[in-house]
Amino acid sequence: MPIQIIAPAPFLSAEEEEEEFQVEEDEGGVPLDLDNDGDTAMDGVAASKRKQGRQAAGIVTPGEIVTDDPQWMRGHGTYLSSPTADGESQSIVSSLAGTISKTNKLLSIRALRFRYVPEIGDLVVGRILEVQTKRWRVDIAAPHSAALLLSSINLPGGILRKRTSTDELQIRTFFSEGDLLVAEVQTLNSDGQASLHTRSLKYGKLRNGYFMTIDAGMVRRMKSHVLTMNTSNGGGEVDIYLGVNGYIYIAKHTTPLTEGGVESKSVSITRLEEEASEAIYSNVNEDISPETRAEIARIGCVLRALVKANVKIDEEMLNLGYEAALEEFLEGFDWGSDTEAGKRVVDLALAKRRMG
Amino acid sequence: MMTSLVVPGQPLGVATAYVPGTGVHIFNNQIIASLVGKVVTIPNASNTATTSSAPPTISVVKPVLTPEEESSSSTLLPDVSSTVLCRITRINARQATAAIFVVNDRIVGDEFQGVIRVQDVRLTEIDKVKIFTSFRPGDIVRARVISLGDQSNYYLSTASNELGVIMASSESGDSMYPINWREMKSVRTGAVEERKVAKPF
Amino acid sequence: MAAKAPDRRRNNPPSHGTNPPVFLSTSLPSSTIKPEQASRPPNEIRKIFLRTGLVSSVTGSSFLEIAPLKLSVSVLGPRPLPRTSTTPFAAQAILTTEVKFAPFASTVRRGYLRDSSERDLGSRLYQSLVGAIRRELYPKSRIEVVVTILDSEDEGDEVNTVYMEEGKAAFEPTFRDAGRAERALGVVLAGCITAASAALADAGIEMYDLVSGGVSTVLVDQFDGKGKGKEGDSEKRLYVRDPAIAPPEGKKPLATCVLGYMAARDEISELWILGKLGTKNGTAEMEELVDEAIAAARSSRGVLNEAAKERVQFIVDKAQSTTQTDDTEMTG
Amino acid sequence: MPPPTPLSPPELSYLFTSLSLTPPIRPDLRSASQFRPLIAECSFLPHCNGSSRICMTEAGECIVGIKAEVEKDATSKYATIIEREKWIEVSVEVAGGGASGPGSGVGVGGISGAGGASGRDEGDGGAAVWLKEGLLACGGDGWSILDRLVISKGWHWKLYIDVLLLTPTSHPSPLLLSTAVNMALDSTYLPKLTSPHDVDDIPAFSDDWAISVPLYEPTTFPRPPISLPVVAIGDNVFLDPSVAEVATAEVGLVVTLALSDADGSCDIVGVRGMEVGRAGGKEGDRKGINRKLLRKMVTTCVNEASEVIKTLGETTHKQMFRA
Repeated sequence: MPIQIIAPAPFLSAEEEEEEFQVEEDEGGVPLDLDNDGDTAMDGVAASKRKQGRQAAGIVTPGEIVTDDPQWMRGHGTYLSSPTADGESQSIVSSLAGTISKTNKLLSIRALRFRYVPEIGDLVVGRILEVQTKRWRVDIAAPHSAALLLSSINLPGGILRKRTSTDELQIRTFFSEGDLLVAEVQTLNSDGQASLHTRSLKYGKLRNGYFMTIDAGMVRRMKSHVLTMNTSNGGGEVDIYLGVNGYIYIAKHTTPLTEGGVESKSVSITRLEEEASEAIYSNVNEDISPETRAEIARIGCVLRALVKANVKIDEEMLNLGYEAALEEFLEGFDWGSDTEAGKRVVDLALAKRRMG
Repeated sequence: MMTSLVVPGQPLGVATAYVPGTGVHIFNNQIIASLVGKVVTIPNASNTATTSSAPPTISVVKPVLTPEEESSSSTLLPDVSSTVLCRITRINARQATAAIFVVNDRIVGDEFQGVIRVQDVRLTEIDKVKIFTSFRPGDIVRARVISLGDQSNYYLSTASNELGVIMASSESGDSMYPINWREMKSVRTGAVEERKVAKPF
Repeated sequence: MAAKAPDRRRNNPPSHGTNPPVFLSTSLPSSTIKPEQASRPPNEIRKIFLRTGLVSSVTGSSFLEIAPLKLSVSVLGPRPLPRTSTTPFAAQAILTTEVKFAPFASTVRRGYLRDSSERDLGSRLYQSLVGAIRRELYPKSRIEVVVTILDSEDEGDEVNTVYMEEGKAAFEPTFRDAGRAERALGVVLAGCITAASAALADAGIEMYDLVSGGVSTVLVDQFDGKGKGKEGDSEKRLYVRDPAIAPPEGKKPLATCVLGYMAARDEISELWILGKLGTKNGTAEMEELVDEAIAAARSSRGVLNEAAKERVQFIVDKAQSTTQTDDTEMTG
Repeated sequence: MPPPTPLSPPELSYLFTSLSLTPPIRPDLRSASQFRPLIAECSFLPHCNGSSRICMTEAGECIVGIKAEVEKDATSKYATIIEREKWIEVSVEVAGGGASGPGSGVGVGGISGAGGASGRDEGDGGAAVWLKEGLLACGGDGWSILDRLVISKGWHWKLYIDVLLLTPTSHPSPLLLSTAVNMALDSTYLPKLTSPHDVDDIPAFSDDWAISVPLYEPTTFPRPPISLPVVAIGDNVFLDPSVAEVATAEVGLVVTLALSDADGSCDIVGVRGMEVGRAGGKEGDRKGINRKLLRKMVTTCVNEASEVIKTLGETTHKQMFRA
């Protein structure tokens, strides 16, 4: 079957199936069912959510009264209704379409879909939009493009080197339009525009791999957003840069080499000078074996399947998904011809997580 | 002579027998012409007596009738380290904008826009340079391309003795002659104006 | 060197007017040139008249005539990119192509604004040329190819009218030649490709190969389709290179193929097939048609090579001749 | 014109190598001739004679509405081909796109080749020209869709095919458009004529939709055409290329095919060059299609086409009868 044509169906996702909507046309608003969420299947997903102090109670829309119980404090995505004449207490009203989440007594609404809003310290993957005299404009899927200053990158020859006017003239040799990079959000200006930096060997130009995008909200914030996975089928180690902004880069694992060719994980600041050679801005890929390429593609498919099933991505989920994909499908399996393939992998991965 | 003309796509010989020059490219291990013109082979004079190691350079050159014709139908683009002649069109404190009309002694069909940034005017004492005392709109300047720059500008430099203003008019509109490397004098009034003057040949 | 700001918005004509080109080789007065005769064998293309270097204010130019088609091509550039903030940095030359029928070029008057078929021809021409130009040699610049069609054979004539008989229902199946417009445009496009290659060569823009255009049409006997003998009709197929707009007597066109062909590399840079080609024998029917179009393109390549060399040859000869003459008709 | 954000050189080189391998590794692990799944529905716009909505994961969404209006023939005695071809009007509009009034179009999968147009007239009707070309070329012996539009003496249906694209890229896949138009045409019904055909009075129609006539009879051939994009990278040929694959590809074609008889064999009704990124290759690499590659590319399309058309047709009819 070369093509699959699917009839349109209402969108129901793995996670949301466990959070059945409770549509109540009650004047008093959607009741906050705080003690029991009506979901008797206390499975791993719901449990893990509870651990994180969040709880979903259906979807609210802008203008919908969330609660008029004065014990709650209003958080993001809500506002207080104007006081009524009879002096009743103000209600908390949603200003977003999304799910209710509560942290202690704080009520906030998490939007169902949203653009990435940069925060200081976020690891992001970005693409150069424009080269300017002393800086680059970088697409990071945020409302504003981010800025990367020439002074915020590692210059070839080392971090301690003085920036010269020659570097300005050669700005295009570091990054030019279309180039991908991994960076950290260094500062935010008043209108939310991010300024990035790549002044660490962890950051910089991306090569040896494949780029994909997912919805920004689908990547869980983690301790580290650069994962190294030991793949099967002779794929070797693969690096996954899970940008908080939903941009993802999957590449063959590379270890920064010191002068002597000795692998070194922790590079002292003084040695950075030699480390940051011209090679960090190279546009030439290393040799990547077909096995590695196949595993990179497989990881990409796992990520897509997870996102499609509305399962948030973190290291655990990705590893489980990859394991599930290996178990479910033998080598050479044609994902493209089986639209259920992704769903089966996700179901298997979720089952694995429930079992711990 | 009829046979010496080639057209794009025409094979000129195996790639190993020649060093590719201008107007040719390599396809399927063959040197292929990319221009209409004459084939020119220049033997590479090796510094040693045994010349066998250096195959000749092969190029295709489009002959031109007159320099005028060449200038009107030029495919010339400025490149890094090209020497250009340009006319200053605008100045501000940071840079002078110029229209490039000669590249490597050849007139270009369309003028290219370049900028001379304040730090590229002079080789030494860069901090003291002021654009207003170096260039004026209308000056003809010899400069060197230092970068292809951004989408609209080529970056130019006059930071060398032989680079700078070569022709200028005074404020009153008279032509001026250079009196030293930083001043020019009006022919008629004798008034002296400041410029970054190119060393006359 | 006057400080005149160049007008970058439009392509300017020469400032001093032009002399109409006089082609010495045309010995016949124009009135005696007959339109296409039907006697041309199907595997022969019409005679092509192609000259380069006629417009002095542009980098390269050419003029092509395949009776009755007349068109001129101007190549401008490489020239600076327009100075707008939205123009991105271009590591290689940006090619733009524009095909415009003069308002008087066809039976039915055309407007001054480009219509969709002209825009479509422009993008076909772009496809044909873009791969052949060594664009990476010309960073930060654009190369413009402007084609003006001065005269063309077109579909607006009486022959092409469907006569709806008085008193008879219009939906009676009437023979209509649906591919007619495409055949006409195909011949124009092939001419544009060949002429544009000549103009690019004249401009001295480096190319991997010259691209020549070729057209072919496959026809069957008009009353063939009535029976069911579909399998056997391959014998009756007639392939015509560089087809005239009116099909031969009693024949019905099935499909037309137009292509841009790089003969030295044996590569098709642009392919445009329209019509009906069966697939009972795989792609054999299509391949046969394509091969015919390639053969047509090969034939025009010969003319293209000569035209591309002509002006350079003139310069070479002139440089060699010790006797200086005032002969300037070929200077551009 | 390059896509708005070009891919980086390492990305292109990675894709180029992966896709030139034997067997190739496509980023979504599809096999070379596998299409991406489509979500499709038809006859969902009550004000239209025919409509469809197609959704592709990466390429976006496409809504087609077909409306037929009764129109008097331009001249009573003569109708030139040009006049008759005006009976069908195709317009393609990109939602949220810059210049997109009615009649303006969009460069679809490089069909129109936005690069060919100089900056001052963007948004050419390339896609509309291409879609209409396929429809008109898709005729049998003496049969054309135009004949189906004749109502009676002096009167015809004017068919407006309006395509609305919701797409994240400026170069959506030709497959998206072509499948949507195919489905919409296949679900188009015209009211049944109740007045005699041979009188040039204003025609009268039955208002009973149950006896309306399909524009394309399900049992007669040819069926509405479909256009399959195909690109080549190295020795490999890929159907339904993704945006990144188009950017990497060396050459591309859009092959338009129509089912010609009940056995499921197809006719080629059109082939067009497709603008691709040519970004994977280097100097001296392939610049065009040689004959061997052409055969491979078109054969791949021909082999898959009847299956695709049949699947699409079945989906349409299933949904028609459900409604």
